[in-house]
Amino acid sequence: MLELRKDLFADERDDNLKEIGKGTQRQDMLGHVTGTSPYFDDHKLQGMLHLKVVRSEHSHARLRRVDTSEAERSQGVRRIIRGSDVPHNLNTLLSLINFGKDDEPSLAVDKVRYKGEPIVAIVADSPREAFEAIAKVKIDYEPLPAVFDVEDALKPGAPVVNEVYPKNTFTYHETYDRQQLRFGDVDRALASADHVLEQRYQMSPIEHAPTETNGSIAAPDTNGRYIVYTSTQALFFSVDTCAKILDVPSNTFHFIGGTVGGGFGGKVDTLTEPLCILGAMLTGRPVRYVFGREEEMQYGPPRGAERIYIKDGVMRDGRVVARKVRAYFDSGAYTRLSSYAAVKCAAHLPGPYTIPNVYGDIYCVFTNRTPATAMRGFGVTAMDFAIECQMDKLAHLVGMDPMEFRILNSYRDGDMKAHRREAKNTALIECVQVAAEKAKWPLRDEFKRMSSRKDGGGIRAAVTLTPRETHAPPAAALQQRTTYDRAPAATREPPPPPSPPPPSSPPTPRPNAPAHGAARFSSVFGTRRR
Amino acid sequence: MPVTVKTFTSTNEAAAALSSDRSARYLGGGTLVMRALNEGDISISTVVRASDHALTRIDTGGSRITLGAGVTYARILADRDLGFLHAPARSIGGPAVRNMGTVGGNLFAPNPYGDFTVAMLALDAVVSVQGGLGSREVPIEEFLQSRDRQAGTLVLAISFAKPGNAEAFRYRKIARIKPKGGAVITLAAYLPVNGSRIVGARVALGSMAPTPIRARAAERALEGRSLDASTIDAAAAAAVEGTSPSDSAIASAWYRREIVSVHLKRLLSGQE
Amino acid sequence: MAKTPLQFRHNGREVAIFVDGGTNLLVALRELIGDMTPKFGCGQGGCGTCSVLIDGELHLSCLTLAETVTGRSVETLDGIKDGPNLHPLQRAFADNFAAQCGYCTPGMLMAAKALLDRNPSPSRDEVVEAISGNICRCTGYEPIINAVLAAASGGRARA
Amino acid sequence: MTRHRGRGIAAVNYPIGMNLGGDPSQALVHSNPSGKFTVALSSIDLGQGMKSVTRQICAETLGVPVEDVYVDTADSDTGPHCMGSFASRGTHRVGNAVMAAAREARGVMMEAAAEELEVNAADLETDGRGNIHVKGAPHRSISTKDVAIAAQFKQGKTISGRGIFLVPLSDVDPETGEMSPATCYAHACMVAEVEVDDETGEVDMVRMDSAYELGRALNPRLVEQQLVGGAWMGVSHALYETTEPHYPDPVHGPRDFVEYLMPGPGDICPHDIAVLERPAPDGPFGAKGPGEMCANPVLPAVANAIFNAVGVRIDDLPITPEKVLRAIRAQGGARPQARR
Repeated sequence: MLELRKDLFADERDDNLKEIGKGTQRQDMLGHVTGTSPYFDDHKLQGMLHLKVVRSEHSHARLRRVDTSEAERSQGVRRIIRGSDVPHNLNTLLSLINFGKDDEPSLAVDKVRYKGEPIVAIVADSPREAFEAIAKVKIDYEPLPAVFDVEDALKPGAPVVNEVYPKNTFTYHETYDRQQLRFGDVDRALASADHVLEQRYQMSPIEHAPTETNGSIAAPDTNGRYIVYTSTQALFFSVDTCAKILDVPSNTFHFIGGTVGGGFGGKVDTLTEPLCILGAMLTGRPVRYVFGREEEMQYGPPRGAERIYIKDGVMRDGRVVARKVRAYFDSGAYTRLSSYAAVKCAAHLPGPYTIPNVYGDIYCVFTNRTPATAMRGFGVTAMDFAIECQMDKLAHLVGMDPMEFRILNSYRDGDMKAHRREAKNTALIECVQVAAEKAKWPLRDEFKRMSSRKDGGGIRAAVTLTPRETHAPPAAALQQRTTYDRAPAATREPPPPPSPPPPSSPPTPRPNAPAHGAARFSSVFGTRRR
Repeated sequence: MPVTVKTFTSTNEAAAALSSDRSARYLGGGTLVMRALNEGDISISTVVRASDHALTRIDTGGSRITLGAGVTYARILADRDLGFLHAPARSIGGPAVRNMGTVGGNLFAPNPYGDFTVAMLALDAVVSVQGGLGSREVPIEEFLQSRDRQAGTLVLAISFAKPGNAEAFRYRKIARIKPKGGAVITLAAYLPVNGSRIVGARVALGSMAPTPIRARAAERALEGRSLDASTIDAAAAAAVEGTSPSDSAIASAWYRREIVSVHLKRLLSGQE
Repeated sequence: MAKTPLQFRHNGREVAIFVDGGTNLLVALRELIGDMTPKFGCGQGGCGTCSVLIDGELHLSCLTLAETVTGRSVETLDGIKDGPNLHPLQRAFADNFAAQCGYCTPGMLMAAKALLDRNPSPSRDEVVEAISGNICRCTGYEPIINAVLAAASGGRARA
Repeated sequence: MTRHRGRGIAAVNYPIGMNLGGDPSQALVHSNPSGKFTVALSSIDLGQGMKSVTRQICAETLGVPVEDVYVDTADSDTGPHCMGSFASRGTHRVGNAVMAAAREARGVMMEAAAEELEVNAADLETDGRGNIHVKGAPHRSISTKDVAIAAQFKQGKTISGRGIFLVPLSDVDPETGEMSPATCYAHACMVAEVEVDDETGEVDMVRMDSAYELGRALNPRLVEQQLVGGAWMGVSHALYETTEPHYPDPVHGPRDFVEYLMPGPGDICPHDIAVLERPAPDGPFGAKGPGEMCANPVLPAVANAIFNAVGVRIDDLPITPEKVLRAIRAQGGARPQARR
């Protein structure tokens, strides 16, 4: 049951709207209930071939020899694809925003870094014939020591998972093995706190489990292009990733998707499209590459595991005065998107609370498991679990009601957040109050009267003095702020008007166009802008 | 090589086709063999079927109940005479699986499946198999012990003595997911009472070993006693004896060992 | 490759196709007949997205050997409308917002239809049981259960 | 007594859009000569309702009925660039792009109407039912259909608009982590009630009460879909799901929906939801994004409820019966906390 609390923040809203706020039927509902919504696999193409991959049996091994000669002769096989057939057989997803180094092949060549890593792709007339050919591929592995624990991976002498990152950590800002957050003097605040609580939290990998598995169908189209039906959650990410891997201009492809059987983050990685298109290119025929359910569960990327240590200082009156966090994102064998999540996680600290001293070290760590990727709540879900279990323990420690404890520590408009931006448009206190009301959870009157819009700012807006660490390089340049950060808190300006139309003449080539066919979405992410 | 489907009218021919071809599997309800084919099991290249009506017969007329190997769980659920088997039948799959899956196939279902077989074990069933020279009867325990070698065997039917009192049969499947989930453990007990004493107690456990097994120590604790609190405690305490559960995606061996006595106690005392 | 001929009723219409040995009914329906309403979700019997009715009984088409439906009647979501009009279950799913990504919806509707065809006024527990072989990852099941109950009571109201 | 009830809470916020920004999306809106509008996007609808919510945003901005708008997505030949459907960016980023495109299209539509009615465009308004009239004089009116016909065949105007929305990319200070991660945040508080079996460690959900602040519920039914389904996923993450049940030892990974555990229709509990709307200054009609954050508060709320019920803290996800049972054994039995 859903209740709209229109009484709250009514003065900040114009509710005189016609279509917005109505429970209008979904545009796609009729298609859904009649089974006619077009998913990628609902396209039947003449003479379609089927692609399956040979996956590594080992978590970490050198490939001594890969022999496909018998498989090539197997009945119904149209094409065997090896790493050497992939034009640009090394990629990292966020290279499109210039973040991170290419670290993952489409098909492993000299080494496998996780169990299930694709080594050979087989294109055959039928799935059965592809399976039969898979059994005929002979692979000579030299097993290597594997590492599965994020903290073990950081120890000296740990097996190197991915030679692109020999320390088993993603590299931030070209030097750092972690994303840092420093706000105030945490160690001093911990020393003077009435109670200090340090705890360890852990989340293991989680599968997106969409009812539709990842997949795509690629086919030669008229005029030398390729039509691609795809389950992707990010159409242009997939277009440009394929353009880069296959080293062709992105307008070689006509991608069609948009109706997807669940994603939850598990369909961002462009898992099937590059090999599927390559299969179509090499055979001149439509090719279908769809994950089976076991493939989806074990070798499709999960929500990555996280290990989190939190050390908090709290006063007897319930104020949390310090929060020190060390977190490890288990990226698996390749980066995919975990590097991004670690930065998002750092920004999220210390949760929706105003704490004057916050310290975070967030690591993206490589291990010999299936590469992780985004999932609903990416970078935040496990941290919220840790923070909110911690808040409950702290409330218990100081003998406060857990609801009131959260209201007391909640951020409010005008407070300074640990990433050094002012809190605006906050509403945590009201959520706690309304949830308490719904659950018939008694709150004392003073806590019922508190507001996100009152009593913030002032001393709570101060950037507390942060000690300089001895290894610290020179201070960072002034930060570039977003439009919103510059805007006054109370105004409600409409988004900027659209930019003028582009010139009709053909665009001139950009000076820094990448060598591959893909357009980079941005060239500044992750690099210092002064 | 494509899959060849061979359909026979007689079970004799089907059994012969199965025993002469190592790559042949018998197709019952499809929940095991079709799944294997879908997932690329190329060790199967022949699928054998038999259309003999005996395979789908339910016989509840005499002192023994006989279920043809091809009888589905839905058929059992529709049969009033088999009311005591409704709980195990309903504990399997969703409705579609119950319309397809068969009691014969269940004998081959690995953990966490095979719940119906746990019930059959508690009822001390006999499995009729068709060999090259005709049919023979194999006690279910013996059948399960040699299950790995039975891939080429054609099961015809499963039969057991009709319980004198349906109340004497109890069944419970412990699953994380409701109402349909893979078993953490499965328990079935047959406790016939003579006067006030249990005579011929049989307790069977699923997911406590590679195949369903009898809990002999628990049976001994029940035998000849009345089902009172101390008997139940003694049986529950003995439940774990002789078991060898495994770690799996659903639960660990440790957990299975820890809870088997709790659930046996609840089953015997009728607690939720 | 040798093909096996196969004839059955598909949504009330006689169809004849040739299948490869081992072809499952889901592949036959989608790739040979062109009925895309049953979906592939797992091929393992665990998700129910491929559910169809065979002679009125709920079956998983991915675990059904195609040639076993010879001479039988197969009903899919494509066949449950009454001409241009939605089936009451389809209307109830829409009214209750019981679909999000829509991928489990065909299987859910067939499972629900199998229930209501036999039991026009089920209890909530019976509805839960009826859809228990079908995985939905979006809705949390509550709207689906409500939709089936609404379709059932709607049916009673009309009767 | 082997079953104990307990309640736990959690409060969270969630950033809207890709962290640090730099994630543009575009939209194109145009009318056909019957005054019906098409929105072209390359954004993905994976169930969250992208097509539906952008349709309402477009209709509201144009001032036409929602039935007069159709959203076409996703086709890389016709849809302009979109970063993708992730990071709770759909409603906020794509919604803003659609709003901008619709605003531009509305400008042309009003100009064309003004020419037909021989008034100044600034004096016109839409009635939301497919008509444009002079403010304060509803009888001086023209239908959007007639405007579209006039624009196409008489005036030679395209009633169309382009929109893009971009939150400029923020830098990150490597030392302090100073950055502008997001422009707005959604908020939530969840109260979960559970029942714990102290002999088996099994945890059953009893009920949930929650409050979610989302800027604006553009479509309350779609919001409800997200919040109900998202909370279910939160329960699932809290108690059931893992691809590596023995993590970090990568053994016994589930291979199917029997081994991969998610709550079934018989495991769900009543969930009473309140939605709060504090409009985001830069959200379309103030909207933020409910899709991702709705699962997050459930995990800790359930963990905290288990503590309240039996006195054990499980800090490893998922909270399996085994972990609960081991913890209860370790502390020498259940220790129910003060009932609340």
